Parts: sequence; C-alpha cells; structure tokens
Amino acid sequence: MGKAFGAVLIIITVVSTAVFFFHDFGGMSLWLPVDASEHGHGVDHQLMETMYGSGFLFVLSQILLGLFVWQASDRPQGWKYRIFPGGAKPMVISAILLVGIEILTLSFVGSKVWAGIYFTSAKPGALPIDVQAGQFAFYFRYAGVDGKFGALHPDKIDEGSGNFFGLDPRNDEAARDDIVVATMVIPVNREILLTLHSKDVIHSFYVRELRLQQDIVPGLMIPLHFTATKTGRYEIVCTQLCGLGHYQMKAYLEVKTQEEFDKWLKDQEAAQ
Amino acid sequence: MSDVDITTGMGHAGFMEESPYGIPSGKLAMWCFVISDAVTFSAVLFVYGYLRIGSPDWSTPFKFSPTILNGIVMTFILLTSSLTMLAAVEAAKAGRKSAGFGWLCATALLGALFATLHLFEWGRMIDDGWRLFQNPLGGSVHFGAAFFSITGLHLLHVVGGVCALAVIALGYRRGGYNSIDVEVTGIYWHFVDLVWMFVFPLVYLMNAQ
Amino acid sequence: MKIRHLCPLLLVLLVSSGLASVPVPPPAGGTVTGKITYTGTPPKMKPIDMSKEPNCAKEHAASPVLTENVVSGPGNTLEWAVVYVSAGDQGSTPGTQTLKFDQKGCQYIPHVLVMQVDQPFQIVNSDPHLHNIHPLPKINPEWNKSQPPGTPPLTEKYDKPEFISVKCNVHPWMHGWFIVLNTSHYAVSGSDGSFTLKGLAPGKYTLTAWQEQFGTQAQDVTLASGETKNITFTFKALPY
Amino acid sequence: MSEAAHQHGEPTGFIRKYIFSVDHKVIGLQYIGLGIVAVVIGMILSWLMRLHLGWSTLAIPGLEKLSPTGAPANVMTPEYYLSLMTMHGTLMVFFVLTNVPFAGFGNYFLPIQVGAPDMAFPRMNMMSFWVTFTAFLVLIAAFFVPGGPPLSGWTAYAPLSAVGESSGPGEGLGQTLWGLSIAIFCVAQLLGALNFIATTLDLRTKGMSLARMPFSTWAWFITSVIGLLAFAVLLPACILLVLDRVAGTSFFVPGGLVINDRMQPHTGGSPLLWQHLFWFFGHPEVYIAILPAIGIVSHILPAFLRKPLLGPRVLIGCLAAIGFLSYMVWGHHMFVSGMNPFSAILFSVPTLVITIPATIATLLWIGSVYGARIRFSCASLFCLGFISVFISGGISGFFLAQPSIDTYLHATYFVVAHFHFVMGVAAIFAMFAGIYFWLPKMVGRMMNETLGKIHFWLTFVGVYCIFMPMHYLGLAGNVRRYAAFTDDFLAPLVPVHQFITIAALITGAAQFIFLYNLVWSRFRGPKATENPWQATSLEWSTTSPPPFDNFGGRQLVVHQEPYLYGVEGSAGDYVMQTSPETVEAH
Repeated sequence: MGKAFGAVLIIITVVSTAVFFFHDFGGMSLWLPVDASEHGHGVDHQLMETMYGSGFLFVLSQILLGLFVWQASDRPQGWKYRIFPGGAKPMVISAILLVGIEILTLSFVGSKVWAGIYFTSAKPGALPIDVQAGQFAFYFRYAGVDGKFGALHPDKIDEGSGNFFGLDPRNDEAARDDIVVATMVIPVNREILLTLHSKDVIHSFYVRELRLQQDIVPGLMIPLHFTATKTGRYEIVCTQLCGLGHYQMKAYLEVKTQEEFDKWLKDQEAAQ
Repeated sequence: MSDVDITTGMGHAGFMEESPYGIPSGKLAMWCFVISDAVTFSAVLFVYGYLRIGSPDWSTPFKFSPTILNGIVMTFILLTSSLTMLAAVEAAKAGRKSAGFGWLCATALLGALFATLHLFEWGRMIDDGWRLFQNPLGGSVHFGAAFFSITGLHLLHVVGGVCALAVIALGYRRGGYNSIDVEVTGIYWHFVDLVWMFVFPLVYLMNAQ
Repeated sequence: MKIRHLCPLLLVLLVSSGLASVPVPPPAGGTVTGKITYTGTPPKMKPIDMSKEPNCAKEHAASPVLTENVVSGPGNTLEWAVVYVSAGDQGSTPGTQTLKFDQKGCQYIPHVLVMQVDQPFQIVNSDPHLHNIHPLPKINPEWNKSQPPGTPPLTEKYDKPEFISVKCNVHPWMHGWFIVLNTSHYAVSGSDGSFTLKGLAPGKYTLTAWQEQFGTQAQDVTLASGETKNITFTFKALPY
Repeated sequence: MSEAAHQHGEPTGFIRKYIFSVDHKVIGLQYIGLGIVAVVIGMILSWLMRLHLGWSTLAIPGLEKLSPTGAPANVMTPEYYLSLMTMHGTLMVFFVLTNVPFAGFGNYFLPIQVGAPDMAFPRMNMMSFWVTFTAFLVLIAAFFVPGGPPLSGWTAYAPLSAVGESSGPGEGLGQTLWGLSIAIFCVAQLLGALNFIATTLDLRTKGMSLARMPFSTWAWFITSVIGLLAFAVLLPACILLVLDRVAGTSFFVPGGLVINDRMQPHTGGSPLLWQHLFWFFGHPEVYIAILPAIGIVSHILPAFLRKPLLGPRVLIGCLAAIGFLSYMVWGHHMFVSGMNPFSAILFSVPTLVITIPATIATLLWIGSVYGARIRFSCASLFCLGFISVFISGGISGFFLAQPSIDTYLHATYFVVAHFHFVMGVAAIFAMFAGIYFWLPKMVGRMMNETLGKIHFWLTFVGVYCIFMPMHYLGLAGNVRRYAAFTDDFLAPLVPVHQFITIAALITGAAQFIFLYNLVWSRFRGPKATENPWQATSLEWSTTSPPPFDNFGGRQLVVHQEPYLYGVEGSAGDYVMQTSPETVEAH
C-alpha cells in the first residue's frame, strides 16, 4: 500500500509539473497569454520567480513524502522507528530559512512591481478614458473635440436611447461631443488613464494581456493607468460577480497604431 | 447559567486539573462572551466611524437639552446600577441573602429605568422624523441608521440584562442560584455599563450641536 | 451616411412585423386615419455598437441598427407611436390571439408590442446566445427571466393596463415596450407615421397617441356611422 | 438545576436521548449527521454546476422540477448556476467545513480527550446545535422561496446582495434568508466556542495538563478562540446587510445607483465596508475550517506511524501562530477591490509570513513519516493524502499572497483550485480520516477497510484530476463564477472543463461508496474493541461507544504524554495516557 501511495504521489507530482513545461495543446494554451503592456513583464517575472521557488518546494515536499511512505511500507514486524536526523530542529530552521528568504525576496521584488503599477500616477499627456460598468456591459467615453468630459447625472441614464453614462447634452455643452463607444480603442505605446466607475453593483476590469485587474466599485472613481505595447484585439471581461449576465459581461479592447487611432477618433468625432 | 457550579473549575482539586485562571467555568465563559461581545460592538462602532468619516454632510443634531441632558441622566443611572450590582455581589459573597436580593432588584429597576428613558429618547427622535433610512435635517441618512442600530444593540443588551437580573434575583432568593451566578451576572452588567461609556461619547457627545 | 439610406428599408421590415399585431376589425364601422408627426429637431437615431455580442455585431455588420426611441420618417413623421381609444370605448373584443415578441439579432421585434389586458404573448429567443427579458412595470408584477438559447418560448400576460418598458440586461441597448391596453381599438404608427383605427361604432371618442420619448397627446373625435376621419398628432421634439 | 452533568442521569425517552439530548456525544453525532446531509446536497450542487460548465446547453433531466424558472426545459439558466454556486459555497463552508471537523468531532471527542464527563454547559451545547439546525433550515428554505436562492456567492458582496430584487433574479427573499441564516449560524458558533473554551480550560481530569492535551484538543481550543472573535464580527455584519435589504438603510450601498434605469433610494454607504467586515471574519474562517483538520490529522497520524510526531510543542505553536496571524491578513482578499494600494503591501507581508508556520507543520509531518513502519489503514491513508493536498493547496498561496501576481490571478480558477485544495479537500480528507479512525469509538463497529481503500484511491486521484488542472486554467486567465465560457479566449478551454467534470462525477460517485460503507458498518460492521488502533489518548480508555458519562463513573488520571508510540509498555509498543508505568525516553 505504501509503495502504491508513493508511486501515485510521484506520478501526480510529475504530471502536474509536466503541464508547466508542456502547456500548449494545439490551439489550447494552459499558460499566460502574450504580455501587451509596459508593466506586464514585471508581473510575469514575479510570477515565474514564484513559480520556480514554490514549484521547487512543491516537488521536493511531495517527492519526499512519497519516498518516505514508499520506504515505510515493507519494514519488518517489530521495526524500531527512526527519528529524522536532528529531529524537529532542522525542519524548523530549514522552513524558516527557505521560506523566509523566499518570502522576503518575493515581497521586496513583488512590492516594487505592485508599486510600479499602483503607487505611481499617470504622466501628464496620458489619454483619459472614462469607463462605465453596468449590468452587464462596459461603455467607454472619450472627451471629444473640446477635451472635456460632460458631467454625469445618474438620473439621466437611459440605456434604451443610448445614454449609458447619464449625460445631459441638453444643458451641458461639454457632454455634447463626448464619444461613447462599446469597444475601447487605444493607441499603442501611449499611456492611458482610465477612470473606472460603476452605475449599479461591483464589476471588475480584467484584461489578461495587460496583466491588469481592478474592481469597479459603485460610489468610487478609481483611476488606473497603463501603456499597451502591442497592437491587437483583446477582451476586457468582468471578474466580479455582478448578477445573471456576469459571464457575458465583456468588451473588446483594440490597440491600434497612433495613425489608425487618430483616424478612428476623427471618424467618431465627425459622427457626433 | 444553571450548569455553572457543576463544572466549577475550583474546589475539586482532588480529581481535576486546576483551571489556569482559577475561576469557575461560568465566569470564564462569561468573560469569553464579554470579549466576543466587545468585538461585536467594536464592529458596529467601526461601521459608524467608517460611514461618519465618509459622509461630509454628517448631522450633529443633539441639543444639550433635552438629549444630552437625558443622556447624562441615563449615564448616571447606569453607573449607579453598576454600584448597586457591586453591592449585590458583595452581599451575595458574604451570604447576606436578603440584601443581595434587594441590591439585585435595585439594579434591575435602574436598568429598566435606563431602558425607559432610552425608549422615550427614541420616541422623541422618531417624532422628529428620524428613521433608520431618513434624516429630517437633510444630512447623511447614516445618522439614523447608526444611531438606532448602535443604541438598539445596546438597549437589547440592557433589556436582556434586566430580564437576567430578575431571573437571577428570584432564583437567588429561592436558592436556585448562588453567589457565583450573581457574580457572573455582575460581569455582564458591568460590561453593558462599560459599552455605554463608549456609546455615550461616540454617539451622543460627538453629535452634539 | 450609408446608414441613412438603409433606414427606410429597415423600417419597412420592422413595421411589417409590427403590424401583424393589429387585430382584424369588424366591418362597417367608422374609421380614423392619420399621421403622427413632430415639429422641431428630434434627437438623432444613433447607430448601436453591438461589438460586445459578436454574433449580433456580425449580423448587423453591413448596416448598424439604430436607436429606436425616436424613429422619424420622411416628412417629420414618427414611427412606433401607439394610438388608442382612451375614453368612450365601445365594442372592444377581448384579445385572444397569442402575440409574439422576438429577440433576434439583439433587437426586440417588434419594438413596441401592443396587447390587451389578459392577452397572452410569447417571448421567443431566436439568437444563439442568452437573453434576459426584464419588463419594468410599476403596477403589474415585475419579473426578470433569462432565456438561454434553445429553451422554449415564455408565455406571459398582464392583467392591468400599463405602458411597460422592456430591457435586456445582457445587452443594455436592447429596448422595447409592452403596451397593455383595455381596448381592442389601437394602432401602431408605421414607418410613414400613419395609423388606421377601423371598426369604431358611431359615438364620441377620446383618442390618445403615445410616443416613448415625447409622451402622450389626446384628441376628441366624434364619428358617425361609416364615417372616416383624418387627424394628426403633432409632438414637439427637442434635439437632445 | 445545578447538579453536575455526570450526575444528570442518563435520559430514557427517545426524544431526550437522541433529539434534544444534552449529551455531547449525541450532539457531536448530530453535527456530523447534519454535515453529511449538507455535504451531499453541496456535492450534488457541484455536479450540476460542473455539468453545466462542461456542456452549457445540456438538459439535465429533472432539473426543471427543482426550479421551473431556474431551468426551463431542464437547461440551467445562468442565474440558477450562480444560485447553485452560492448555495454550494455557503453549505460547504459553514455547514460542512465549520460544522464537522470543529463542532462535530470537537463535541464528541474534546470532553473525552480531556477526561471530562460532558461539556461545561451541556444545555447550551444542545442549544447551539439546534440553533445551527435552524440556520440550516433557513438556508435550505431559500431554495424554495419565490425569486429563488441567492446568487451573490458565499461572500455576498454588497451592493448586489443589498439592493434587493431590482438587481436581478436570485436577489429577493432568498438573499434575505441567507443573511438571516448566517446570522443565526454565528450565534450558534459563539455559544459553541464559549463551551469549548470553558471545557478545555476547566474540565481537564487530574494529570491532563495543557501540555498533555492531544493535538486535536489543542486545535479545537485554538479554533474556538478564533471563532469567538471572528463570528462576533460576521454577526453584526449580516444583521446590517439584512437591514439594508429590509429596513431601507444604506450601510453597504452607495448613493446614485441606477439599476435597470431606476435610481435606487440608497445613499452614502460603502461596498468596501462590507468586504472589510466579511473578510475580517472570512479569513479566520478559513483557519476555523483547517485548524481542526490539522489537529485531527496530527492526532491520528502517530497511531499509524507508531511513533510520535516531531516537535509536538512546535506544532502547537504553529497552530497558535496561524490563528493569531489570521486576523492581520483579511485584506489579501481585497488587493484589487479598490482599497488603498498601500495597504495591499501591509496585508501581503503577514500573509506570506503565515506560510512559515504552515511550512514548519508540513515539514514536521513529512519528517515524522521518515523512518516509520506505517500501518496502512483508511485513516492513515487519508492522513497522508491530507498532507499531500495541504502542500498542493498551500503552495499556491505564495502566488495569491502577492498583490502584483494577484492582479492577474485574482478571481480566476487558480483561486478556486487554491481554496478547494487547502480548505475544502484538505479538511474533507481530515474528516474522512476522522470517521475511519473514530467511527469504531462512536458507534462501536469497525468500518470496512476494503471499501474504504477503494474510496481513498478514487478520491485521492480524483481530487487531483479535478483541482490540479484548475491551476493551469487560472494561469490561462479563466475567470471564475462564469456560468458558461463564451468569451473568445475561454471557449478553447472548455475541453479541460469537460475533463474536470468527468473527474468530478467519478470522484463524487466514489463518495457513495463511503456513505454505503458508513451505513453498512453502522449496522453490520464487526464489533469494535475498546482500543482497535492501539492508540493512547483518553478516548481509547473507555468502551466503544462510551457510556453516557464517558467513563462509566471512573475518574481517569493522566500520567503520560499523549503520543507514546514505539516504546515498550505493558500494552505492547505504546503507553496509554492513563497508564501509570514509567516510560523511558526513546
């Protein structure tokens, strides 16, 4: 029984680890997608560091457990037990040293990555985009020709007629040229400053390729800034349970070159 | 509390391990309850603080007369009831049964008086238009919510305490409860008093005009 | 600009399905015909961005669907206005025919579904994805049901007259109306803003026209036997 | 009124004996029974969810009968999926993971292990079970009320959970019942915790010093202290949530909300406030589930290794340290919640620090396995399995504890894998170990080892097939709490979900082997002796099952440390705690 346990455990460990090395299954990748953001490599690097450190601990401890159980299976009747060399002390010391060093490194390096994303504010000249989340869609607002966002009036929200933000163009000139779209289009290599707000419950803004996730809390205006480094079409999905349509709450993010973006913006401005 | 003295941690050193605190289990459990209840009150007061800091339009409606004055009287009554409770415990410890009973009754009566004054206070606020969800002054609606839930929770403790005191007093006179039960009830009562010492400044004085 | 040219075609398509719900009138009654028009500048019909739902975005890729809260036709006419007898009604027949309300290409078809009190109607999901159907009544009981693709139609009815806004939370741009009336004498204006109420017995009526953005207007009409009258409702439109 | 519990006299009527019993053993069995009912319901819910995730248009026969609106034509609607998920989480966390290892086994064995005739407050003990039972009924009622069961998850984040029906189906009466149920549950847990603490400290028999208490007793004691403080916060939080729903307050609901084009009447509350209160309870709750499991495994393991564990004092210290730290880390659930990003670092560091005592405990177990001659039984296999899944689940904590990685992995299946392994599966393995180990004591019959081993292998391999792939799904960005995977990047991952579903069905089916074994053994199993495992703690010094007052009027005296295995004693290679003989150190 012990040999079986040891063997099964080692097989489980090997298979689990193998997926880490061979994670492409013809069209289905069980791994992080391409990183399309400026800060993303820090996140990826941190994740790989953690993966190596904790993967080592995982494999080591599972294999040791399997090995010890394997050994323990066919010992003779009347076997006098042996104590692990040194008793509890090496365990405690190695745990404190190994894990201690690992977590010290991780928290120092990791905090730097985190600080790089969240402790800094957007540089002047970042493109401001206003994000409205609601059950169950995202809408994005650009300031338009005048460069000013119209004020928000929750009581004016009327989704049927396309007023997703609660703008009041009748009385508010700044709101008249605001561009409201359902696909977020941004230029590559330019910093974007999002202002996230929700009209009803908590939603979340998650783009895998940007390595970004931020809850959108009603009552709060949460700033989030990033720079996309690769053009392409990505999905923005909601990751905070928001009701029945949660799984269908998404929008597309199109990262275009500056020229394409300028053209797109012109077209949108003309349509207002 | 009826199982208290059965499982008393003292007095059976012959066949049981000493309780590390050397107190009866009823008392130990009451202390634990007090700790847990203190955490509950802290949580509610935390909610109050959180919302108050987050509300720029917080109302401070309490006038010295009648509200604050009433509060001072209530505080005085509750403090006095703590004293009578002390006397009850002392009397019970010394085995002076009728004195203990009398002090217990006095404590319960003072508690009931406190609750009555408190309910009058509530009635006045409700007449003024305060509700859990409504602020007649137009400020933050959290005032009513916080006021009624915090004082309500405390009032619930007072009313529960008065009932417990009455049961204990009667049981003590008949011999169903002993001095330890009286003491355990005392711990609870002092705790209710102590909580008021937080509630009164935080909820009343801080909201005085 | 291409969008504008395609509008009439689209509207015709929409109306043809909308008119299906007009009941067959009894013969030899009076008739009221007319137009719904507006003065002023109405809000623009804006193209709806359906990129969130790739199925629908693909379906309407050639000609984006426009918002339907104000659908204006040539000559300042208004589509999707409801004209009905609001007072003096006589000879109404109960609605028994089951009406159909379809969700297709992330749109409600028809945009305005007029029904009578206690008249059954079916809600169908013709799309290959989920919709939730959420009418927002104030008098009638409220419900909110989701309809995964492939599930059978929902059959519902309302027992009190009301103008009920309908929405789909999964596709917030989807917007429709359930108009529950006490009378069988009603009509929905077509793409040219015209409407016809047939089979009205002689008498004095109050006709009310309702448009979702501009509200209601009422006119009194007296009909003799077999008479046909022509009236016009004119709403005031503001640009925003 | 004030006679001793052991002088109560054994009740004779059926109701006093088995239903409203003050006997801690009966109450313990009641908790375990309630836990089994809850776990079966929870598991069936997870089957339904898994089927839907694998094949989202699948008609599941009979589902329409359970909820005509939730499953028209037997096809699950997304809101019903979320409702089932919420009920699964709530049932499992509260009524299984909290009830069985802590309240169930704790009630049965804590008094016996310290040599007490009953709990300190037997009647309060009975009350806490029936209050728990009431909470259970209130929760189950949510299945049948109009509007259906709640769908806001076991965390019930406001405002979704607080604004009522307007936010969609599944937010009607069911959510209110959820709030009430959890508030009632908190009361029961508080009563239970008081009882456990008083019993542990005050009712130890002569010689049972704190240092001689078994690991399980220590774990239950530490858990009681955690529970005493954690549930004390959840209780008012739930009451305030219910007030928001029914009394129009706005504690957790900000102003200016527009739901379905309607302005909400609430103003000025804070959704983050609910998260703070909930997770202040929620993180310690994780340890309320896992600490008793650790205690049970550490208690059972030496009996089958036939040697004491390494560093018993260190292990207890680790439990206490984990319990203490559990109060400083709640914010790691809120890294992306919109909370101040500076506090993320503050919460991240103690979270990472928790891995130190957890690693020490794990290494102590592994080191203890070294050099042993293991007696392989179902109980020991589940203990060894526990160590393995605890490692697997714990390791992923390294990732989630770091805000910079959590910003990618938060709310993905990586998290699902993490907490199912470390909190769910690990605790359930400990429960299985506990039942295989203690059932002979509890009902006086041995369990069938062959069926038990089949059960073990299917379960052990099964849980790895279910939860290991979820880590990789999470790394691929697979969002959790989705009723179906329609997004472009999620659709290709569905085959993995289908694999997991099949694994879950098989693993779930294997649990019926266990249930059959349990019922069969209860009535037909071979009679158990007083000490079938040749174990040393006090529960093995009495008959199987123990008499009403646990020791038949005897007052035991403890002379030994709890785990004297592998030493020569009068009974063989072990020395009972009650044995007065002198033992030489190994």
